[in-house]
Amino acid sequence: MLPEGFEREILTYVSPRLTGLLRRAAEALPAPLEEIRIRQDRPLQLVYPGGDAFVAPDGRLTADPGRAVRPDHDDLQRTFQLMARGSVYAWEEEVRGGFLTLEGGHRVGLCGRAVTEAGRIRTLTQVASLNIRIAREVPGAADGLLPHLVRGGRFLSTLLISPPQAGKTTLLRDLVRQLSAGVPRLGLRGLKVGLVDERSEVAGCLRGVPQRDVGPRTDVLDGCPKAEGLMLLIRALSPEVVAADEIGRPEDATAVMEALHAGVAVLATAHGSGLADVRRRPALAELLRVGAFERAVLLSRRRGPGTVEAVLDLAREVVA
Amino acid sequence: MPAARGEGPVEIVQIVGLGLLAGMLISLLRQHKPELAMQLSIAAGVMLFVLMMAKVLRVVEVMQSLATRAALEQAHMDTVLKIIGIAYIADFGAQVLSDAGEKAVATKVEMAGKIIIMLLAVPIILGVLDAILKLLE
Amino acid sequence: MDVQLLFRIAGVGIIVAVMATVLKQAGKDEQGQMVTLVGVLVVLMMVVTLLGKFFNLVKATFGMY
Amino acid sequence: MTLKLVGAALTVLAPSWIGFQIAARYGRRPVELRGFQNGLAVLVTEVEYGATPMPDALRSAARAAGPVAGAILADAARRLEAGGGITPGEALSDALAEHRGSVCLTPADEEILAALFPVLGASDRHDQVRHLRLALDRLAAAEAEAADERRRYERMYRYVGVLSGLALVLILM
Repeated sequence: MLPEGFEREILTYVSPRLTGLLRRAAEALPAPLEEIRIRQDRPLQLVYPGGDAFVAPDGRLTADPGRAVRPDHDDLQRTFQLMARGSVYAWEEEVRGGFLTLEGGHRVGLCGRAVTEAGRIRTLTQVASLNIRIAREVPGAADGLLPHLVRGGRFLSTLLISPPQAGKTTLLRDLVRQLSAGVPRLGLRGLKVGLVDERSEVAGCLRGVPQRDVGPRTDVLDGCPKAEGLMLLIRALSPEVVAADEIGRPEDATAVMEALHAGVAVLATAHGSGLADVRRRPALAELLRVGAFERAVLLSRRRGPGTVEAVLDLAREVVA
Repeated sequence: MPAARGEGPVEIVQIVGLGLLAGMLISLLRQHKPELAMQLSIAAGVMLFVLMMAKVLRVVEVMQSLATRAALEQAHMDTVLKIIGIAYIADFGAQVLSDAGEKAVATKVEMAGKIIIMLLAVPIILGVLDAILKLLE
Repeated sequence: MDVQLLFRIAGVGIIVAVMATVLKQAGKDEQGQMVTLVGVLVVLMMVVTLLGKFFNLVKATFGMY
Repeated sequence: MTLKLVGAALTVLAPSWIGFQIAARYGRRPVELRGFQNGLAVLVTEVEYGATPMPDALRSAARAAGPVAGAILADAARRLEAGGGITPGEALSDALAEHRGSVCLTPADEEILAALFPVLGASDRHDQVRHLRLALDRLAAAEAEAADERRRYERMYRYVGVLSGLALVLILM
C-alpha cells in the first residue's frame, strides 16, 4: 500500500537506483509503509505496523536479509544530498540534530560519522544510515481522548507519555488541530495555539509554512529549541495553549513553568513507557511534583500506534 | 630565350639592375636571417647566370663552326666544352660557399673541379703527346 | 624565371624573420626556431629547383652528358 | 588576374582569421575566469550568510557571473531544479560539459571547478565555504596566469596569423 503523496514527497528524494524498487516494494506491503531504512552495504528494509520486510533486487519483498538489495555508498550520499535539496549547509542545524524534514513533514533520521568539536556534534559526515519515517496525518486521532482533557470549556495542561513510535506526534498534531479549530460538541471554542516544532515533525514546515493541518489559529515556530521557543511564543504571540514535542531538559521545564505562570495551558510529549519512567527524569519529575500538568496520557503500540492506555488526572493525584 | 633577341647595351642594364636589387634584398635579410640571405644570393646568381647562358650558347656555336673549319677532331672539341662547363659550375659553387663563409668547403669544390678537368683532359694530352712523338720521329 | 622569384624569397625571409621575432618576444623561442626552419626549407625548395634548372641548362649548353 | 587577387586575399584572410580567433580565446579566458570568481564569491555569501538552498544560490551567483560563467551557473540551477536525482555537483558538471564548446577555459581551469563537483552542497556551511574559498583562490591564480598569457600571446597570435597568410601567398604565387 502506497502512502498518500509517496511518489512526490518521498521517491523524488531517493537515489534514482532505488526509487523503482521502493515503489514496487511499498505497493506489495500488506499495511501502509511506516519507515524506509536505508543503510550502506546493508539490506534495504521497510517497516510497517506489525512487521518489517527487506527488498529483493527485483523489487519484491523478502524476509531473508541475505537476498535483499544493499544500497551502496553512492546511493546513500545521493539520497542524503537529494533530501537536503543539494544544500546540506542550509539544514546545518537539522543535520547536527541528526535529521532532515522532507516536504510533507516526513522526517529522515541520519546516522553516520559525527564530527565533534569541544564535545558537541558539529556535523555528520559520511551518512551511512537513513531512516525515512513517513508522517501520517490521522485527523480525528484525538477524538476519543479530547473529552478527557477538557473541563468546563477549558483545556487542561497535558503530558503525553509514550515509547517511540506509539503515535505520540500524530496525536499531538491532531490535538493541536482540534484545539485550534475548536470543538463545539465539547463546548470548546477555538484557541490560539503556539506550537514549537523543533524538529519540523509536527507541522512539517517547509520554509516556515506548515505542510500539515495544524488548525486555523495555530502559529508554528519552526526549528527552534523548545525552551527558547516557548518563551518567545508566550511573550510575543499571546497564545492560550502552547504545544511542544519531546520535552525533558531542565530549561524545557523552566519554560513550561513560565507558561503556566502566564496562565497558558501546556500540551507536551515525553518519552517513556509509564509515569514511573517520567518520574525518573529530574526535570520532568520536578514539573510533575509542582503539578504543572493536570492530565497525563499513556500511549502504547499494543493495538497499533496511538493506543491510549490510560488518562491520569494528575491534579487529583497531587492533591491526594 | 629572351636573350636571343636582346641587344648588348639593354641587357647590361637588366643584369646590373637585377644585381643591385638582389644585393639590396640580400643585405636587408642578412641582418635577421643570414641563412635565407645566402639562399637569396644563390637564386640571384643563378638568375644572372641563366640570363647570360644564351650568349654563351652563341659563343659555343661560333667555336664549333671554327673547329669544323679547322678540321679538328669532334671528340676533342666536345671535351673542351665540357671542361668549360665544369669550370663554370665548380667556380659558381665555390663562390657561393666562400660567400657563406665556408672557405674550406669552397677550396675542396674547386679542387674537385680541377681534378675532373684533368681527367677529362687526359685524352687531349695524350693526343698532343702522340703528335709531338710523331713529329720527333 | 624572373625577378618575382627574388621578391618571393626575400618576402618569405622577411616574414619569417618578423614571425620569429614576435614568437621570441612571446617567449615561444622553440616555435620561432621551427618557423625559421620551415622558412629555410620552403626557400630551399625554390632554390633547389632553380639550381636544378640551371645545371641542366649548363649541361645542355656544353654538351656534358 | 582578378581571380588571382581574390584568391590571394582569401589566402591571407583565412590564416589571419584563425590567428584572431586564437588571440580572442586568450582575451576571453581571463574574463571568464573572473566571471566564475564573481559567481563563486556570491555563492560563498549565499551559503555562508544566507544558507540559501543550492538552486537559488546558483541562480543569484549566475546573475553576478557575467555572460559565459553566468550561463553555465544558470544552466546548472535549471538542471538541479528539474530534478531527476542529480546532485548540484553533477548539475554543474553537466552544464559545464554542455557549454564546453563556447568557453575558453583550459583543462586545468575546468579541473579547479571539477574539484568542487563532489562537495558542492554536500557538507555543512563551514566546509562549503572552505572549499569555495579554495576554488576562488585557485581561480584567482589561474586568472593571473591567464592575464599574463593574454599579454604575451594575444598580439603574437594575431601577427602570426596575418604573417602566415602572407607567407602562404608568397610561397604559392
